[in-house]
Amino acid sequence: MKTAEEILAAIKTALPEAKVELVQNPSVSGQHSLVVAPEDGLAVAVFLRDDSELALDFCSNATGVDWLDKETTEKVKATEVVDGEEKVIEKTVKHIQPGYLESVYHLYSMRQKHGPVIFRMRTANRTDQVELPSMTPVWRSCEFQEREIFDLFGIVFKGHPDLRRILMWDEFEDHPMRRDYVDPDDYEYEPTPHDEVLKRAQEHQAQQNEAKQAAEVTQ
Amino acid sequence: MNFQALTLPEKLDQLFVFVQHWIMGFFPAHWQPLVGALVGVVGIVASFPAIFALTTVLERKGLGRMQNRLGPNRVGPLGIFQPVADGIKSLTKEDIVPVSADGVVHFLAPVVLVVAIFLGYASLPIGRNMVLVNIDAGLLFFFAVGASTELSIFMAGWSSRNKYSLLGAMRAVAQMISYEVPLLMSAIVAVMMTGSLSTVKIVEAQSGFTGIFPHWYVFTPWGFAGFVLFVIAALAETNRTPFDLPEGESELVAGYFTEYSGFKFALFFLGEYLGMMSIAGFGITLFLGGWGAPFSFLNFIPSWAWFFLKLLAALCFFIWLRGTLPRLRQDQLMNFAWKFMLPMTLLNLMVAAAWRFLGDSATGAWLRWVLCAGVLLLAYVGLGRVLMRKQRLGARSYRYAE
Amino acid sequence: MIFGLSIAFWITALFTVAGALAAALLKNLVHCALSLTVTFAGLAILFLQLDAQFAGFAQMLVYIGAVAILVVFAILLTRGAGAPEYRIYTSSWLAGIAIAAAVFALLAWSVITSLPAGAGSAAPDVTVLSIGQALMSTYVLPLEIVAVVLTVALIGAVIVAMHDKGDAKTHEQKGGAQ
Amino acid sequence: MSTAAFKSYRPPVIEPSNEGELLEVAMGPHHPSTHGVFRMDVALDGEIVIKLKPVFGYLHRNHEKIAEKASYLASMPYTDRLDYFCSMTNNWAYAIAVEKLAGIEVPERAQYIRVITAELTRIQNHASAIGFLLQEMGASGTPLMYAFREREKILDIFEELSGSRMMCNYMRFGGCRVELPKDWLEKVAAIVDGLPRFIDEIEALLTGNEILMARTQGVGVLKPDLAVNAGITGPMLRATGVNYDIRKVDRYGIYDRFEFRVPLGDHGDIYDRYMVRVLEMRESVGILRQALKDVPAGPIVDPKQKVRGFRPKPGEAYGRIEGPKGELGFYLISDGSGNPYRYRVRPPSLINLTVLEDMCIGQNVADVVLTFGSVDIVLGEVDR
Amino acid sequence: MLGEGIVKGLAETAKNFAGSFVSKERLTTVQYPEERVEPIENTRDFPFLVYDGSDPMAGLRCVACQICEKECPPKCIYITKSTDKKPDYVGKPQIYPARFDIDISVCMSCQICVEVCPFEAIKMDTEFELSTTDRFEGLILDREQLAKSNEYYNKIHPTEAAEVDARLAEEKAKVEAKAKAAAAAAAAKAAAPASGETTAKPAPQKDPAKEPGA
Repeated sequence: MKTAEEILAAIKTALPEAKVELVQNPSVSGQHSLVVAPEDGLAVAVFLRDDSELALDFCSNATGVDWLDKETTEKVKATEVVDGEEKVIEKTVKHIQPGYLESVYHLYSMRQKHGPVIFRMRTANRTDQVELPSMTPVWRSCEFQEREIFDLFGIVFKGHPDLRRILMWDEFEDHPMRRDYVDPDDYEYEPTPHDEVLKRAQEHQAQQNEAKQAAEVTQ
Repeated sequence: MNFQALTLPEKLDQLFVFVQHWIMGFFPAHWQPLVGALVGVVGIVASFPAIFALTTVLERKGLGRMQNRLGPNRVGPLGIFQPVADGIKSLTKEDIVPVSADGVVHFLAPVVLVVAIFLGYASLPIGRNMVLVNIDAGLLFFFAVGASTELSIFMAGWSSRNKYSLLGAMRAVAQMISYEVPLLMSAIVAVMMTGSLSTVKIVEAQSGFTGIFPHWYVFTPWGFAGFVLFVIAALAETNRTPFDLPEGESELVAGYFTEYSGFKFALFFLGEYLGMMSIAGFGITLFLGGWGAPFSFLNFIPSWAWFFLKLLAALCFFIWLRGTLPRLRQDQLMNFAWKFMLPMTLLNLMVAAAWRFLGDSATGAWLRWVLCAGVLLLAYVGLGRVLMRKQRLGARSYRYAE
Repeated sequence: MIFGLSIAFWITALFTVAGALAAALLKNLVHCALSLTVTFAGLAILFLQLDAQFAGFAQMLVYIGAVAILVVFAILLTRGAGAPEYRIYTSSWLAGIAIAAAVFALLAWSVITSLPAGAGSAAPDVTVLSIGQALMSTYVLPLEIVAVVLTVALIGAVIVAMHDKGDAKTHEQKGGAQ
Repeated sequence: MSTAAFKSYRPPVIEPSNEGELLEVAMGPHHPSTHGVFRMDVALDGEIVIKLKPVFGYLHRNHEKIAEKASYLASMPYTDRLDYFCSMTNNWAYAIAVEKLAGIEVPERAQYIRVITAELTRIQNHASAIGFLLQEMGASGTPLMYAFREREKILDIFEELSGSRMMCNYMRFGGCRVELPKDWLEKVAAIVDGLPRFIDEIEALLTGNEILMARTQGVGVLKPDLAVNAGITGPMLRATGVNYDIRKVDRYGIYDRFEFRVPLGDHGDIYDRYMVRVLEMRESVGILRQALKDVPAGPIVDPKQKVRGFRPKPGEAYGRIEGPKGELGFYLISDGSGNPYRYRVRPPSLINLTVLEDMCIGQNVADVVLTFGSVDIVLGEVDR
Repeated sequence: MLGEGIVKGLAETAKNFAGSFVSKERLTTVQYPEERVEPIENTRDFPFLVYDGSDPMAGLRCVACQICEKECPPKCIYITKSTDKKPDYVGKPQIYPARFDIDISVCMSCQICVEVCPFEAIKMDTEFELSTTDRFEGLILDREQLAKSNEYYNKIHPTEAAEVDARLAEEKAKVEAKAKAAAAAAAAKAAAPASGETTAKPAPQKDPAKEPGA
């Protein structure tokens, strides 16, 4: 089994234009991953699958990860002219690292019996540019898993043959696995001591009733 | 015949006949045939559903035992009143008719089914002198009436307006029509040998004994083959495992009676079991000597008891099969009917004819035995092999990776 | 006895005619077919009343067991089970009446000419056995010819209905992505 | 960047015959043969399947979200409920993933117990899978009842060990939860001794049965290359002839210490799936015999492991095992807090369903039910 | 082939049929209300609260630390802390649960609460016949319903309870020794003229080893 670095080198030699980076995994598991630019995703995937030495013919796991916008504060020393004097002032600068959605593929080789090679792609942001190339044409096993990512995370896979919701119902609107997903408050009421839920449900019900009444009035 | 003049076993044997005559005696002469028929009908209508009730318990308990379970045992001692409970339940259950169903046909279907099946019992000899109508063409009557059950099944499936029902009904009808041919053909050998379509005559033809062994048709090569083929075709005719695809719950929910509930469902259930019993009864009549005793020294037991014992045994066999076998697929079922059953029954006809013409002289008897058995066995093995090989079926060996 | 005929006959006849009428007048084709079955059953019973057991049972076996089923299958396979809008009274009713009258006349003529001399004389005792013997001796050639014709028809039907094997070919779509 | 043509797998396309229209049947969600709430939208041409779309999610409870809101330990009982037939192996897979993430060592004794429980789980799962398959075939539940009879013994053993028959919640990060009860190993040995007889019984009842052969041989065929590409794992993959058993490949736990073989089929049809399961049960009995012989003494859980306040260092790990139904994997991302940042289950049941359409197209409806049954899924895991 | 398989299968079911009349192995049904399976010691169903002594409410070991409430995966435990304190089984004043409800319609019997409890106060019951006609209130067990004596615990889980008792006894001995030492020290201090009050604040109980079997 090649190390992640060697695989990266192999990709670089085979596909010189491909933008691939290595992301180290600080955990003891030592499963480092390759981050591939979405536009090169398909080519790299095909290479990984069809290369005779790597032969990563088995995509075991495909999943999404949601990384929220990260706010980092940094203390910056700057010299500023204050009252005609040059002073060194410490300022905290806020950086907002835009969040992104990520699709992660765990690749193994059934022929060579090695793995995993972790293959990731990242969207530009979490809101409107959420398209990634689908790996389903390369590995059929991604078919349902990508549908699931689409359903639960909202990543739109281009080239997926049948991109529909899979676990949630078709009319469902949000993507529940996103980190900032808020539970709806229209639970069916079951009188448990979950008073919070009860309160929210009752409020919701009241709102609904009001809306209904308002609708009736307007009619 | 004078009842008093008979010996005790004979009295027992003719008990029901004399009861019938005794009741008839109360009525003026020109009413007597009608009353006699009515008494007979009442007897059949009372006894076979009772056996049906018994069979349901037996089936559930037997299946339970085969599956290491107890089966129903809560209603009454050993659960024997389970059918009563089931009956009350199905009577009190809401009778649901789908909105889009064709009400009249939906209602008529179970009724027609049960009536047609009951009609079949008319020519079934359940004991010495115990047949409702002894007609020349008794067997033909049975098959004619049996054929009309298909229509009620179609009615049920079609009127329910349900895809599963319709599919189930189509399957059932196709299956019953296909298997009617081998059923008839396998029964014909017995007719050929007896030279009569009369069920009574067929039984009488088998009533002799050699030593202690009876002259049942099943103990001849053609009879045995005919019997096996008849049983298979009967299983298919009555939609029993392994031919129970019309109601194959894993695909079709409940087949043609998916949309039936309450008492109509119970009627279907009843019809199914009555059909099973009547066909088993005819199988017994044709090949197992009807009401004849299996050994000459057991002749003292009344003939009707023998009939019912054999019927019970046949039902147990049906249950046993149900507990063991998975079901076939529609196309395999059809293939089996046309590619295996039909050639085998045709061959069996020829074998039976040969048997008849080879005669039963001392040397001929031995020769025809070997010849007929050999031909049938050869055909069975050959045809079976060919069919299995053609579908590439067979035992397999498996390899291992270390 | 009414007009020298038994009550049973009248009941059966009533059912037979009612079935026939229903078969002609009902809107739903499946209902028509089912009504036709009632007619068939009535006819079979009429045969039995005449002590023609074989004919009666054969009527039941063939017409109820097979023809009726064939009819309903044909209806289902060709038109679906819905109740299409048909007008019962069509413009060609004149022709219909003419044909019906012709058929009736033909039947009546054959019945009248074949009546035995003395009405009510005992019917000849026709048992299944005698029919069988007649079929196997006197009429063996016609029987065989009919059998051959029917077999040919059967085989022909199978060939016509045989699935064109080329249709159900599976196309495995492989390679050449997007 | 454009890519050259590469091999891609899609379900076969059948041209419907021109006679009549297609019949669309929704098999499920309430259908006797769907193992729970599962729907197959089937388009039929006569009785031939032209199109089949599996629809699920009826049992969806967002297990992953629940786990991301709960502590690492609190997810352990939820893993029981994924594939409720195999809670022990589910526990193990999760434990392996966490152990990889945090670098926890598992004591020897716990390893042996894990193997024993996992192999018992495999046997009972395969037995019931065969039972359900035959149920689908209309065998009045007899094989299922025999399977349940044996399964009951195994579940009793599990109850003695963990307190619960099905929801064992037995494994912990770095070992197992409780010490073995007295005489437990002897009881297991007694049960294991009885198992070959049970497998013989099932085989006598089924393997040679002509009807079973007719129903299963050549039906629901899966080609090995498609199986690999579609990520099929477990007995279904090995029935196609691909030699891939994670017990052999990853040698997780202590599977490298046991002698066992991996049965492979050559046809990839339902019969092969059935036989591979039967043969795997036999191999599992072999593993159990070896494992039971030398269970060492010692601690059952890494004594350094805390019950509360488990906070692995940031990072991620993917741990997988050969579950009875296929590769069961857990993918965890830790951000250093007490609950996982990302928790993902790789459900073998769901992914094995990918090829259901491929296997069913062109077949009879009756075979759809069988093919579906031979995949051996549990909806609790498919829907999560 | 050719039917042998079917015959073999028939023989197998016949064997089971016959066997069911003679062998317990082939008739495994236990007819539940009348017959019962032997209780299995490790069985767990729903949690209960252990109390010592005779008064259930006074003897509750629970100190309302709310760890179980927090750790409970389905969140079926509801605890309200008391505002006052009362002596626990070692006589030390402790907060007690003013309300301790478990919604057993939500509880999934996972035993996490037992594992995380540092006070051996919550244990798993083996009682499973808890059906009620009221599916809401009837399935929320309050602390009165949940409290069960240590003797009961000893009865249903003898091995585990013995270990727990031993551990607690050890703790108690330790605490008492400490208290004694503290008292002695206090006495010694009291002998000295100065400060009066040093409450013998017993150290909070250490987290006892969690795996009951370890």
